[in-house]
Amino acid sequence: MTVTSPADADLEVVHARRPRPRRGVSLRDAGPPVALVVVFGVFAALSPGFRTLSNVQNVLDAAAVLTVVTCGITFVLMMGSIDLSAPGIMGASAIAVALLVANNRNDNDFGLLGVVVAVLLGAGLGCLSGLALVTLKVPSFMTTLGISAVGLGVATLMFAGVQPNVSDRMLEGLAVERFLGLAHLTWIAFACVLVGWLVQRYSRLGRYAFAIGGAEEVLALSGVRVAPYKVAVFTMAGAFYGLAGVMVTSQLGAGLVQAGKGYDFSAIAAAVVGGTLLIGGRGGILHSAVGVLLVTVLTNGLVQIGVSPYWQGGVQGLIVVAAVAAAVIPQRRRNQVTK
Amino acid sequence: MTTNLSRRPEPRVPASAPALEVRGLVKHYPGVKALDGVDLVVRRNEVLGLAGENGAGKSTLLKALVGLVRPDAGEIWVRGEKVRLGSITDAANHGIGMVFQEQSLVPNLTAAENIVLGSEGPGVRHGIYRWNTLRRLAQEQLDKIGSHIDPLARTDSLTFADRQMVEIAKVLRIEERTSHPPVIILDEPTSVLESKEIETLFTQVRRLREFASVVFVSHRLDEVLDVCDRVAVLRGGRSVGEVPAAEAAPAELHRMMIGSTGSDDHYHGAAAERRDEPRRPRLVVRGLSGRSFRDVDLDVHAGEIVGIVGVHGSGREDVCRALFGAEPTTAGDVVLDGEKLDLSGTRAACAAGVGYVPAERKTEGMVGPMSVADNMTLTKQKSRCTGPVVRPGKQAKLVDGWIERLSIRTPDRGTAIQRLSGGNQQKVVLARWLVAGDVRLLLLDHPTRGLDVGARSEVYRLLRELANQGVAMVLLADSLEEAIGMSDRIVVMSDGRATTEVAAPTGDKPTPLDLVKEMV
Amino acid sequence: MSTPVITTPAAEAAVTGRAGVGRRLTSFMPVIALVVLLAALTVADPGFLTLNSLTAAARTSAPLVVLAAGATLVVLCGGIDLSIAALCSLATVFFALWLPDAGGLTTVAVIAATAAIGAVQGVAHVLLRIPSFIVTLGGMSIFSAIALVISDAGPIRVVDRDATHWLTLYVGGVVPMAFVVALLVVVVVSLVLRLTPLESWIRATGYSESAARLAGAPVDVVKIAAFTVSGACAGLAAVMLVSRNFSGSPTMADNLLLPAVAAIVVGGTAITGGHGSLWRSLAGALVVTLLRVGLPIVGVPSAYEQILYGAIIVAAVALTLDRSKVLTIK
Amino acid sequence: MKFTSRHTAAAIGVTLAAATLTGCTEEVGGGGPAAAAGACDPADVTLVGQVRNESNPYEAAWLDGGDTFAEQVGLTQQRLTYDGDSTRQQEQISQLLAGDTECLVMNVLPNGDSDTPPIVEGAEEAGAYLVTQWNKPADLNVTDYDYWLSHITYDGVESGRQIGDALAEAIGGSGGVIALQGVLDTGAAKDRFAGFEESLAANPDVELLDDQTANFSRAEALEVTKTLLTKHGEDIEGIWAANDDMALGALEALQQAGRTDVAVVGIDAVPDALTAIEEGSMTATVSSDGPWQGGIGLAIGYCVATGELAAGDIADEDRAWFAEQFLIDQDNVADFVSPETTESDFACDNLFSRSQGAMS
Repeated sequence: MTVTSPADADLEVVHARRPRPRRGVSLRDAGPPVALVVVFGVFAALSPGFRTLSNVQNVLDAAAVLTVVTCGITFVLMMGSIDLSAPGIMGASAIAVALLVANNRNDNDFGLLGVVVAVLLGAGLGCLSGLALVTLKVPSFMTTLGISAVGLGVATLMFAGVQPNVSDRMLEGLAVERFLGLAHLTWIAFACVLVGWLVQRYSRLGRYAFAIGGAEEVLALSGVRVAPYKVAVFTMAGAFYGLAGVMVTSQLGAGLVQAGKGYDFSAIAAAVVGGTLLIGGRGGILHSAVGVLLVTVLTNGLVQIGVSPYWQGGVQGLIVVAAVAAAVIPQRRRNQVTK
Repeated sequence: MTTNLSRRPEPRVPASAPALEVRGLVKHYPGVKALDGVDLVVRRNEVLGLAGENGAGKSTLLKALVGLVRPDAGEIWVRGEKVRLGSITDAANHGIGMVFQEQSLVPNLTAAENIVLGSEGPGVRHGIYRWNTLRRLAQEQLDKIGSHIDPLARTDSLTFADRQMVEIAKVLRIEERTSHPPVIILDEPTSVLESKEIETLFTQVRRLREFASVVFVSHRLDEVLDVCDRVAVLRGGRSVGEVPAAEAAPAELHRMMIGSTGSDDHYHGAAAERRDEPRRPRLVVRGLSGRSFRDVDLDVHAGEIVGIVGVHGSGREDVCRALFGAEPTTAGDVVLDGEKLDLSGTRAACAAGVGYVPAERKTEGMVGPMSVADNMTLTKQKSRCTGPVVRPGKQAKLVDGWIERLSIRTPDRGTAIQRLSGGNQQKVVLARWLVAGDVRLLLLDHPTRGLDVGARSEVYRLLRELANQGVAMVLLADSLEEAIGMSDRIVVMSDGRATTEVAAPTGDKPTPLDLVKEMV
Repeated sequence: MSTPVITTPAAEAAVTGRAGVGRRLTSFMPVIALVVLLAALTVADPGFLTLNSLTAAARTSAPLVVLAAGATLVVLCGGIDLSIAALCSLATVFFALWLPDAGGLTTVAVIAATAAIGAVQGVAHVLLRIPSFIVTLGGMSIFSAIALVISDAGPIRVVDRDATHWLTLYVGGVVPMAFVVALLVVVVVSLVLRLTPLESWIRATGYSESAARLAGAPVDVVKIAAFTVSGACAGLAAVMLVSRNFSGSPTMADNLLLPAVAAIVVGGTAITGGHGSLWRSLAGALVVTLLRVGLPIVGVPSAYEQILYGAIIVAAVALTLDRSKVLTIK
Repeated sequence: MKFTSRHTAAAIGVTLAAATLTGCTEEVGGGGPAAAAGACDPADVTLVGQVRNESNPYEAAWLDGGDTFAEQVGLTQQRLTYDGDSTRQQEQISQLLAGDTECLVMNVLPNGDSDTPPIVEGAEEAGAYLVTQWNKPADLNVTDYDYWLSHITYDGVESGRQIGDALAEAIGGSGGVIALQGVLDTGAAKDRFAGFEESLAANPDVELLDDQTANFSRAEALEVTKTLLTKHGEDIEGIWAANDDMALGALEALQQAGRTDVAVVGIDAVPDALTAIEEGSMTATVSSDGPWQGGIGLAIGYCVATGELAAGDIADEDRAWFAEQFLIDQDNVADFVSPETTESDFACDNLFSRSQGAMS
């Protein structure tokens, strides 16, 4: 999918009468942050419970896992691919880490090394979906769906009927101990956003992922072999999911096969709300981080103002659609292609 | 063979060896021999023109030169050294680079990144971008061609001409890979540029000659002769000769390309036949305004071809699209044959007998993977249906009829249109509006873009015939010459307004210079 | 009109052989995949290949076939419909709620309602120019919410079974009626497409929306229609589920989303649009059904079952996808 | 190609029409059941245990119990899981029933109340011996069926009340509590909460601050509890959870919030909960002995299938009954840490020994 349709090109040529080459962030990126501020303001006005400091901490803590998952998925979306493998990879890494650190199932006590292995397991599974994409030429929608099932299977195998409970102080501490009022996990999420942003801005991998979403064929014509970068992006996404699985295990104190349930679509929704569109070549980590906050604030706020839990999903769905509509309507053109 | 190209230089003297030499290059595709023993020499510090019709093997040859196509037989020598070019990177390492016909820039990266893409060198260390170095590298490239583009601007925010400059700056990066002067291939660099931009480009090409060899490919023979030192001609996958540009005339080149004498002035041939009687106005546009144009007035009579000329940004493309309902309007009245034309969408326009041939044939004009028959009957369902039901027999008869009438060369009507050559594709697109026999107004946005001389002639002839049958046409021509040759009247647009109207009856045509004066 | 004089004897790159054996083979790949899978299951458990067992599998597959068939239309137009499963769940609730009042008309009413809901999504997609992925992702959560609220988050028993009894019959004593209905949907929709300009419009929209629009194809109407049919199919699938489960529940079909999308892709329909067909989705749905029920029944442990499922759907897509018709693999 | 497809399509259409005209029948192949009296060779019996998933310790233990029984009679149990997906459960059952059903014994955990009727009817039609556990609509009577041998459950009202009382006692008879409900669509969740409400009525000083569903899930319970903790803060002195998984999720939330003063109760006696009770972080749970459940269902079916027990001889009060359960707190937790089933539990004359009476 090429982003700039010929009609686009024409449009730009027209604007070029007043040449205004753009360097950085454009105005259209301002929507999601503004929406975040507005939504936050509305909830703060409506609910006294919402505007407490402890609730803000709670929101940030609650956003931690989704943030890490979204960091991974953002790179995949930037390439114009899609990734549904988060539930499987998170499940596998959650069980793996629970079995590798001090636990009630075996005598392992690898501590941090266990965490690293679990993240590597995630990266390995992500790598598999990337490889299937570039070697078998199967769309990422299916390879990642398949890998998700494989991950769940691997997780169930390791689970073997007995829940592994974590007794590792370090891992448990991540969710419990706080620094500046926020759980360590939340700081890990911050670190992931920072790392993600650095990768996106300063690494060849990140820039190429962005370029692949923009015009994949051009990279090939410029002598760049695209396939390794695609595999690398899926691998990196897998590593992020692996880390997210570890974080869930830390929060729950136990390895659960279902650790990643539902994170695939919530992460995509968060990224899209933040402005990382599915066509690729747009958005980025910071956009997605804003999207995650927006979604989390919504979830929390709706509970705080007492919206029935049944309606919460629906309200979120509406807001996702509305957010995207608000973003695209100003740029609407006739004869525009919307997939 | 009219040349001595097949002479093998022996012994090899690297110092005087040509920059690039091709010997007996052969490439088969299933069912067709794209290259049938091509020989070519590119000397140092020269601009070599490459001419040939579509299907003559130009693009295959160019692809072979940059490693995108692996030839079945033949040799490629670079500066006296036989090479194997397995990939575009190989070619770049040997100092051969190409500016592709369709711009090959990543729209969402900065100009600097595009310039160094794939050969970042010191701009990227261990996979980490060093933006300052990167910008400096890009700046160096831009300085070479004297461009003042901000290297850190996003590419999609640049003008088309600027992007072409970025493209050239990018190709010049191959200098960094080799100590020798590079060979730069420009494939149809002018096909979407306006005349002023073309001038800038030519200046750059002449400048390139100072330190590089250039292979210049264009369908516009006058351009080729203008900028090149020498022109080599391909026909049917073979080299059929070469001429020094200074001595050659377009007619001679054309003859070599098609193998027989063709008319240099293919615009007028058919025009002479047309009945030149006054007709009633068919399209009346008053005060049409939209995003990029204001207060446009336009009259087109039945059987008349009105050309609109203007530089990029004049808004002429948008006027054209607006008349087809594909671009929103804010004000204005459009009347077609006395009835108000509904501009709300393309469906309404089609129903009213308006047809549109988009400039971007591949993405907007046709549905590539679908068959010739389906592409031809996509618009006018009545032509193939009884009630809501498609009658395959009826469709087949209709489509076969038009394939024959327009001499569309296709294995059969079920062939995917993307497998046809450009000219035949365009004929199918035109036929789409003709099958129902109810077209009253045709809007032609660069109908001959990317077509070779022969195909162009056929399209011109077809348009003339349609005009004689009373179809009104608005033409956005590929070149001023085309506009002058084809049009009965020419409207000049500038900055979104229709500024002047110039009559261009047969026998009293304005010159390009007259128009350029009005355009600026 | 006269024939143009100038003829150029240029080599035509277009002249290539007609559909060769290879291409024919690719178009039958979904069926081949189905047969191979069936053979593999039979090898694993010879008792699997019995009439009863195949009948049960056919009956089981019916709702999935219908869901996939509807969504295939949207995919052919280049979009995607993620709301089918949630809409189907909502429809089971509608059915259970309306049955006491509407009686025999309930089926029609439910299908009409879901068709209307599908149309609304289509209109939102077309008018607001929001990507279908987002519209239907939003729709998915909105429909789930509505279903939860109107059903009070619980299943609703369907006591009067007369309205759905016909779906539990067997045609000719062997073929489950639900499967016959599913087949009919596939056949009727396919025939309508083939016999009218709809097919070329849909394909043109899927392959190249802007070209289709500039050729005057009614792109917007076609897309809305695709979403409408997809919605109607979700309603029909819901009736099938109710006939099987004797109840409506706000989450009943939720887990059918990914299998339905998998069925479409396993059938070889390009997720990017244009290329594909309903019969491919039929074959794909049967493959997915066999995987869902067949693997555990022949005794594959649940952990390995998931791994196999993942591996097999990827392999199946690798087999069935006609790459000559799909330009970019994202 | 086009034309071939067209003709194929037409052919299919005609065939279908013809088939439709030939007429429809009620069912496929095979004869109906004669009577629910088994005369199967013990070696021919097929044992099937079906639960939601093996990634849940309680349900994994259930299947293991089934394996233990199967081993006891020299057979193997086919383990089926449907991932908490009602549709998939039905699909598996109908596929299973399409096979050889003559000596088929199924011990099934229906996903929700509404999933039970189609399973029961399918089994009845195919003549497969069925025992269901936990979920059953109240108005569906086991005695109306021949092959549905028994429905076993625990008195949810009783367990909900027991842990409710234990919770009240743990917080000293007064204070604010929150409740985490299970999947609302299940009888178990409803009964347990009803029992808790009874307990609340009996302890008027205990105030229910909030009740939310966490769908029997540990992860959801963690999130819900976190939010409720910020909402109600120090007011929360106790947490009532409809199962142990949610109780454990709540414990994590408490730990992350740095709260150690909140009493937590659950139901199911999963190993982690027992550990937590031993450690003192959790107050109480109620046993529901998964391994026994996994075995007993198969045992009932096996005894009938082999003719050792005539279906007609099962007393009506043993067709739908409450199994014995125990409140587990710190005092008696040691007795339950490793639940074991003995061979005699599954002897054909001892099948209903754990009955606490018929379901009302």
